[in-house]
Amino acid sequence: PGPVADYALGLGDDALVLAQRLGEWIAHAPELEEDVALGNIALDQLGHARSMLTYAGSAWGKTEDELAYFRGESEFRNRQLFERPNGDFAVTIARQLVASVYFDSLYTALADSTDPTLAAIAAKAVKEVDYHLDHSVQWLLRLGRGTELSHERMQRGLETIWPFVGELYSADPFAEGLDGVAVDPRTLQARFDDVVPRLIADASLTLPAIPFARGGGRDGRHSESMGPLLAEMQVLARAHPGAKW
Amino acid sequence: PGPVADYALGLGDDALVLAQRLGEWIAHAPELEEDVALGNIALDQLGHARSMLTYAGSAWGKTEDELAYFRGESEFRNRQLFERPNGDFAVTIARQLVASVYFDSLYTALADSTDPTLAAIAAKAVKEVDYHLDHSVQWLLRLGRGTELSHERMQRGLETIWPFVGELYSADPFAEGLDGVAVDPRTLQARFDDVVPRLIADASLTLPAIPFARGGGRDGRHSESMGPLLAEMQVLARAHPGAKW
Amino acid sequence: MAESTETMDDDAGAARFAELLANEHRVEPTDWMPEGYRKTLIRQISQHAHSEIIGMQPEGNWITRAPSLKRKAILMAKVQDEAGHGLYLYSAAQTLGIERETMFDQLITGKAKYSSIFNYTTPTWADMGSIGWLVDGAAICNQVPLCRASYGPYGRAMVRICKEESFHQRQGFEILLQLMRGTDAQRAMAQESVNRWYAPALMMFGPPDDDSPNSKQSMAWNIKRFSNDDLRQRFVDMLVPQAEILGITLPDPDIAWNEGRGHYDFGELDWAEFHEVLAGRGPANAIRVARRRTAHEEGAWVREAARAYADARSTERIAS
Amino acid sequence: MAESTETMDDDAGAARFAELLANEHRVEPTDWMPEGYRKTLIRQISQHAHSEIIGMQPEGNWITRAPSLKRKAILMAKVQDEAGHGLYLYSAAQTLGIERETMFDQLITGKAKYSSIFNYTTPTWADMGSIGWLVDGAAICNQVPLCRASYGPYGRAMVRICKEESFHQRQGFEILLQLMRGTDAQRAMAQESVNRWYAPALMMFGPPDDDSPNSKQSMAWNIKRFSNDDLRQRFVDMLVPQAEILGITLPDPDIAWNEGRGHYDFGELDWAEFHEVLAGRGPANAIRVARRRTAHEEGAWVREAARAYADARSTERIAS
Repeated sequence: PGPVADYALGLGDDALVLAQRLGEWIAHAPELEEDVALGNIALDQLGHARSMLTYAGSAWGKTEDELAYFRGESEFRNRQLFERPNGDFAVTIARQLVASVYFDSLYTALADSTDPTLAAIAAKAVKEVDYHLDHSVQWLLRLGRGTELSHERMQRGLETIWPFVGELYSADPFAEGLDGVAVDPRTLQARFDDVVPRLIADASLTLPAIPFARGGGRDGRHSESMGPLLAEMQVLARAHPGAKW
Repeated sequence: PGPVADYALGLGDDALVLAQRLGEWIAHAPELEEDVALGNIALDQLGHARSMLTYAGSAWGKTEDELAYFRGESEFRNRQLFERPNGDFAVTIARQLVASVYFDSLYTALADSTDPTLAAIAAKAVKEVDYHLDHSVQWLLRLGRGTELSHERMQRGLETIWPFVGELYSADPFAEGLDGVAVDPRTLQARFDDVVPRLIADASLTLPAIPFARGGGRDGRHSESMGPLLAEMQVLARAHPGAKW
Repeated sequence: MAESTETMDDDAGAARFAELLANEHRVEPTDWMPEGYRKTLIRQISQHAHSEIIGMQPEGNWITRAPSLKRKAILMAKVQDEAGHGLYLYSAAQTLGIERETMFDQLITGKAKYSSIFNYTTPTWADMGSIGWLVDGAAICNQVPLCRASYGPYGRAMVRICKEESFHQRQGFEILLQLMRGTDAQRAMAQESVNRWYAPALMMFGPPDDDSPNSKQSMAWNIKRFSNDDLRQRFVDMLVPQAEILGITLPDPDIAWNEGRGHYDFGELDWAEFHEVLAGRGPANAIRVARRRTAHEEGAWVREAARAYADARSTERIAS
Repeated sequence: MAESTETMDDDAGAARFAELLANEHRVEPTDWMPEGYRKTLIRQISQHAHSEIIGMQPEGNWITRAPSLKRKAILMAKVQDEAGHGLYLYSAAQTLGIERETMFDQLITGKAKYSSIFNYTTPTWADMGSIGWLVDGAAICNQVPLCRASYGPYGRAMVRICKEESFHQRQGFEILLQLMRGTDAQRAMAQESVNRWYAPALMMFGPPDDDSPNSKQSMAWNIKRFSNDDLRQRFVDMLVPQAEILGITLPDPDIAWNEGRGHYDFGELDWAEFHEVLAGRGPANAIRVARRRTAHEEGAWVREAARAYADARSTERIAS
């Protein structure tokens, strides 16, 4: 179970860190409906994270909380997109669009995994991610085609997030040797190329032409926003080692 | 030395927490000159904090770092003004204006303390605070009288900070019984009333009429911004208990 | 002419309204109702909505720091429920002829009231337990009778809200129970938190009956069903045995079973404190409204974009 | 008429310029200089300024988390010095007839280059040590000869900057020394950080000489004094004994004293990596410029207010 656990941990970290970022929006959203919507997405992501971390931890005799609260920055494997700061609402929507397209194709493929736990988690998650994708697409359209200001901010939002797209579709080192069990993210690229440029064009926006950042999240390399995110997330748990909540 | 140490700790925490907030501006300021200026003020405040914490700690056999990094939120005694988030530049200027007027009158009075250490720290600090006050006043004028937008934001900045003014000039529980050694902040109120309304009027702004918040910082009661501030400030030191840096 | 029609309608309406109340039936939006009844309801429902919205903040404060993933999920869901409650209550108030924007504007400009309890802060995780157990507990005591409020949309919203609130209260109790079964530091955290929240929670029922001028009319209109003091007594009677299960001490030395009354006696509350917070001098009054206002102002461009897009779409649809 | 005057001036100027260089004198802003010289200097000085400004970020990242108050103060002062260096370098470039706003605009629109080293990230505190020891160390090797650069304002700015940089380098060394004398975790943190920064620091001297097209002209103009490879060798020769004092291992198994050359040999560098980062695909390229641009855009209203106020004041003064 070792290799599958390693793979599941990476997916779990992606979802956990995104949930943490989305959680920062609560009571700050542009309207109450968005407090609810972003909260929903955060909750779903947190649910996916818990399933994956619990599964990963079961191989090592660790709980989801031991994994979430007692690893250091270099032990987190999430890809860097998910740790990007919220920025303004347009940046959050850009990040969520990219994340949702990715999760949608990932979980669709993973639902056919020969590993029954991964397949079950993915089958449940994909339905939720469909809703997240729809939410992002609706906002992409509204902001892209709304006002001059919103158009400009949505374009800037895409540009802010764009460098982190490449890493998502690069090889996952923990997927190697797990044919039929794990999904090679490179196989999902075609779907991104098929869907996203069209969505961006529909929203009267321009596909950014910006080089991709290096990435390395799966190997524990993170951007400088990760440290403060973890400091806040882990502070209470670490102040009471061994406590139950 | 106990009571004096308790008093010094409160003053040290005020300066430390303000320095921490100002430090968040670095590389984010509206112009490079302000990165330098806010950095200068932060450094001065940090210097005052270190002097006060070192002095307080000397009574208890504790270092400045043990006090700064290994106390919990309820053990911090800073008044709540200093922990207020930076907000936009106008909020920061409003906070700094209020802080500088307060420190200026406090250190002027404290320079006459019968406690030679406090007197020496204050005599050095007051010169630096003069510069901080001048910096805030200049920006108050520029923003208050600059453009319509800056006027509006500066007014809002004052209103955001105003509720935390009252606590500064309320009795300091640790100054009690230290006549001649400590400064009773209530004796400084007249100076505030003399200076601040005039400065605000000069900047074509309106003195806010907003009730004061309850305060309680000296007793360890803080606003909800304090927890995340400490989580970030203390995270590394706490991850390596007993280490030297 | 128009006037006399109205008067005729008024007379018929008033009779019908009185009959509805007498029979404990619901008043619906299309029914005639006295202006005072309408205004009282708008005030009460919108204040309740505002309280839900502002109430998101003290708990939202711990979402990023929740000490376990399970608790983080529960807390996120709870804060989200509060936003949902705010939304249905605004809808209920809208049936009385006030716009949501008007109400929200009253909130963020500081003109509207909301429950003072949310002007207290949450410095520790245990406050998530105390808010659930004490604040939601008090809210339920207040709200269960409101499920029978004479105004239909309000009563029905309250049925749904009460169901969720009682779930929240149980979660709060569980947070405290877990802390009380935990380490010394956790037990101390729980006790310290309950010490801070107990009296403010008791004050949530409002001032003593002698001092509560609007209560009588609200009771006549079948909006309010029990007096402030009755509700407060009911709450204390509920808390005492629960505190025993928790092993937590309620910070009132005067609590004692009164065999004669069949109720627990309890000490005087510090109403000066209540009025201080009500007057804006609580620990967080200055922050709560400002935060929501900032979120609203920073989100203005988003809402404008959504409106512009919707307008353009409807123009397209008409044109096509 | 105007043209022939210019030509006469050009000839006289060129002779005077050649003489200044030949005698190792400084060229001053009012002196005649070839357009290429001016352009090269503008490019080099503004890139250096940009590097100081962008270089604030990787270290600024640890100001709020510095593990002792003394280190926090040193780090704040250092990052502030970098802002100061940026400011004097912009001033030096301005003497060549370019506006600071133009340069800054080139920076935040991504048109201007800055040192690629600042596109690496600082995930650990030990990186504050590595940046001081390795990055500032390499900068000093590069910059000490620039104190003798033929262009006066640049050379003089470099004198001041070098003094502060060598102070910064010592501070970085001290951070690492303290870590190496500390706990196992601290030692591991120091070694891991040096492993990441060593090669990028060596690449700061630019590509190998064979591959560095602009170097020759810069050397002829007394701007550059040593070749990239010479400077790199000098740097390695300085590092090896310092690493021994630290007890840290430089991550290059080919490092060995070469008695014949009187220098340390060292391994090939991965220039593909260098070009990747230069092309924008480093760990933080996307973040650095965007952050400064965001700060600039969010601060626009502040700068506008300052201008409006200054304008109004000067009008007042004229009127009075």
